[in-house]
Amino acid sequence: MTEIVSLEALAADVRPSQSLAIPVTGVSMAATAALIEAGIRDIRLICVPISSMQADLLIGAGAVGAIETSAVSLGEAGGAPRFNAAVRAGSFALRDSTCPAILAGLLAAQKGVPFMPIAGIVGSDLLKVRPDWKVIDSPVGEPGKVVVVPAIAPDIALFHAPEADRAGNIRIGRLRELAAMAYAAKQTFVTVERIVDRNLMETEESAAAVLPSLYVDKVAVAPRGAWPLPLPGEYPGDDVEVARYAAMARSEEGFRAYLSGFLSQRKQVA
Amino acid sequence: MTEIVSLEALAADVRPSQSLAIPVTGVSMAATAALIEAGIRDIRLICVPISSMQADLLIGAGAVGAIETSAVSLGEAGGAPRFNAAVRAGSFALRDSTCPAILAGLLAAQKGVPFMPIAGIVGSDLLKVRPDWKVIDSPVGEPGKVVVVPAIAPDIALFHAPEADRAGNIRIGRLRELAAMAYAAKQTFVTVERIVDRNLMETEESAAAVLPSLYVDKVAVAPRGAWPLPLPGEYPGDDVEVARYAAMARSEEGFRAYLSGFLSQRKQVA
Amino acid sequence: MSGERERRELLINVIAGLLDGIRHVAVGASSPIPAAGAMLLRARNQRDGKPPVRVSILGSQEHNFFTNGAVEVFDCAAQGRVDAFFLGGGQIDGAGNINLVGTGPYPQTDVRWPGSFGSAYLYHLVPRVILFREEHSPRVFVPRVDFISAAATTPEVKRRGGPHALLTNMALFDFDRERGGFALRSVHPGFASSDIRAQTGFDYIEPAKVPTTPLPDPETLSLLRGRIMDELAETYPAFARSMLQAA
Amino acid sequence: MSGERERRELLINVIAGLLDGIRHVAVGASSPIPAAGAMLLRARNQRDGKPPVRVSILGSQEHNFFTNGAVEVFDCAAQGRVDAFFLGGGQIDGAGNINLVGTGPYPQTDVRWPGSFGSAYLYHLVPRVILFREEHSPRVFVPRVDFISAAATTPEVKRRGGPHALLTNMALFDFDRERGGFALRSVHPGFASSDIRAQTGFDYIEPAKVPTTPLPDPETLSLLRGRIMDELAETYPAFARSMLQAA
Repeated sequence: MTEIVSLEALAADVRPSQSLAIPVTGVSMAATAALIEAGIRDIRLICVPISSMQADLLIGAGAVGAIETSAVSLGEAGGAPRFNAAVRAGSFALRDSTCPAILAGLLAAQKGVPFMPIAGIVGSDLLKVRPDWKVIDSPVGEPGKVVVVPAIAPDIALFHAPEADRAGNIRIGRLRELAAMAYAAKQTFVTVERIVDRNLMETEESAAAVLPSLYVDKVAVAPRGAWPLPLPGEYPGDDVEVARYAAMARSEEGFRAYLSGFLSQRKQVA
Repeated sequence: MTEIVSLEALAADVRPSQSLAIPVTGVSMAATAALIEAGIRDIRLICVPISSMQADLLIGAGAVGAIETSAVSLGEAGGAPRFNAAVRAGSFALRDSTCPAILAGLLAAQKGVPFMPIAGIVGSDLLKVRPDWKVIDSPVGEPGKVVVVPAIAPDIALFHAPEADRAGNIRIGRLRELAAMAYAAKQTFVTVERIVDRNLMETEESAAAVLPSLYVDKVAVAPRGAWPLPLPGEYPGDDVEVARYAAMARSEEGFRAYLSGFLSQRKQVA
Repeated sequence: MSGERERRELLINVIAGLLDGIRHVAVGASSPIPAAGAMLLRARNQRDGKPPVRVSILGSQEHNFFTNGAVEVFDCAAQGRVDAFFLGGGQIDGAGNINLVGTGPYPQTDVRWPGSFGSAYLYHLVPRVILFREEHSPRVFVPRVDFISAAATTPEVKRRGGPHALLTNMALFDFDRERGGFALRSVHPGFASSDIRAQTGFDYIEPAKVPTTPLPDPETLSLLRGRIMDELAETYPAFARSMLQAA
Repeated sequence: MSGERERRELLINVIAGLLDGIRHVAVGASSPIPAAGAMLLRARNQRDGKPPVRVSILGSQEHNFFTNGAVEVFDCAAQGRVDAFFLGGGQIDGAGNINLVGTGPYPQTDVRWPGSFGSAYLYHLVPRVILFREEHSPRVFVPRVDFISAAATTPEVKRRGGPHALLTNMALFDFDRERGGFALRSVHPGFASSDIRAQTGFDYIEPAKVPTTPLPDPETLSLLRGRIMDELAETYPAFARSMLQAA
């Protein structure tokens, strides 16, 4: 059953060397700050299917031992400076992917099968750098090559959502990749803007927007928990802040200065 | 783009020998009556993943040339009399399945892959009667046998839902198997209780309950269109009526009498 | 057994016992007795401060914890999030295989039943599958089913799921997955172990002295006739009414 | 070309032309010029009573027709429901392959770009992929990419998708999937075909007389500066502001 805990308690239950699935929208920047505060090390990031400032911050803070991603980018603010520097330095194990392959890997875990077939990909050098992906002859239908990717079952899925109810049901709206992460993961930790007293599963319409508590292990309240990234239906992204990060994080020192400010700002909100 | 048409026009666009995917909840009994009225023949039913009175009526009316299903049953009202009789008589091509295999086949079509792996099933005689299903060695991970089933891409998905908006977006609530049918099908026909003026995609919460018009070809209004079956959030099933059907449909003559009454009743509603 | 109500109460009580220790049980839409057993365990655990039990009733709006459509219960089982489930069968054989399709040569079976539903899948994935079939006769319990909808044991593949027990109107059997067969655990009041042998078409192991299936204790009866009846009435009104009529 | 606004308007107009005939185009979140091209086609079709055009802008709430999460655009492409898409590339080679990963030996590339995103998949599945890269230089247009994020042609598998055209600040190329290479279609005003040859690191076919890329006609310009600018302002406010400043 879902436990409602403090942000610090939630972060404390992410252990070194665990794999952590993170989304591109519905990002828990609040938990990211708490993880860095707690001095987390050697986490294996799985970006679903890409990441922006969250992965870059964790990488810059030295928390990441491995990363599987289809891209790390700050979007309109440009490339991800700490990711790019770490790739060049070989600071972590890098598993380049393509968006639907990460989603297919999670789907395989959701369905308890060892692999998932996926269209396309043939001809890409990703097949050379991902020996865990295979090209097989389709066992059914017309003869033809099909790429298969192995299941991805993260130790922990971590995201931010607008609301939880008292039972631990989470309103995710149409960000169904957040549900896909939770189905596939062994544990799911969620930060929310607020906890509401009504039952989010009450009507057929409201239930459609919900990840059931069945999949949710820990919930912590974190107002504006996605800031400076957007939370659909709640607030837009703070593009000025992301651009400020992009500029400062170009150098190691600039990154350190940004990080220290970011951690104190997040503390003030909490 | 979605066309809003009459129930008769919708039914007229289902042609003989097409495959028709139908759900177990969100059943368009209104379109079923219209199809029978129009004298449809030789349809290939795909039950997602089982059917009750809808398949039995179509079978009894002589409309079904083939059926793929995990079960046909009237639930608490007992076995499906016309289905059972037709199986014994060998009146159609029968493809017995198991619920998650039908859903996996649709998922393969949704993802444009020729097959989908599925857990379990090994040891079942279904593998003997479904030569299109294969048992393969997993191409990734630990050695082990895995069942794969071919993609199911129905010509038409047909269901009933509470509401459509003017753009053809359909509120399906949490009956996401209706969306799965539409993703996999070449065309999707929907009957609805009503058409609303508001945009169902307006908020993140309301959008979560919606199948977008992108997947919807035809919509027709049919009040109480699922009757006597239930429509979640709208009305419960009419168990007395289903039991009456179950009793009458035991004989061919009883079925004919029921059908004629059913068709005139559906016409009065429309 | 003294009457219809008592017969059902015994079955519900046995089911609650078979489910002891689980966190999540899924129940089919037309399975009031299994649902009542699950509700009884939930109520007992709550009363005794034991871990909470989640009861998912497929097809119910009230007891539906799912939001991803028809596939979710199957995915959920594959993820190891469903601890127990119930299956029946037109035929059940001594190896624990079940037949939901029909008798005689396939496809034009002499008798046709609805079909395999999710059995071929869930039997592999749910750790505690309880076979529940009220009719106890050689017609149902056969040496070998005519069609294997779902196989009980498959040494050729790794699986976490399979049969845990078989409960009928007359007796309770355990299933031994290593051996691939049933063992009589207890006989319900009013029957002798020779009745079971006579009415069972497959072979099974039997202890030298066969215990009698225990009746529900007074505390359980008061839960069953109070809270559980109220909970059942929401989802299975006809069943709840018939329980009261049988009283 | 006379100025920044005119440069962008030309590109937007060319894109609308490349999209002509499609029903559904998906556009990446940070692609205002492709989005404007799609919006221009939509507005023109509406004006001329032609079939409606659906423009999905990934990451936008306003122009998001999807309700099944991040996977839906990929599934939708696999179903044949996405007719056109845009891809760029840190490197693009003469065979139409694109590199979104980096230069030099993998994994510790000399220059690292964000990553392959969905390119390896969508290039196979979307019939009309428009390669759009404003910088036209030998650094971008190389004989052979250092890393193939997505391959343009793969005779070993059946595919419906692949490159349709390549649009830059200087020229427009068609892609021939049979031959697996580019052909210069037109050169933008202010450039000569020799400029294109000098700035392109890969070989391509060139007609004897290379046409000039047409400028938007006055009706198109009025749509662009009116309705399209309003529509863009909702999703790309910074871009719309910069268009007005460039005017």
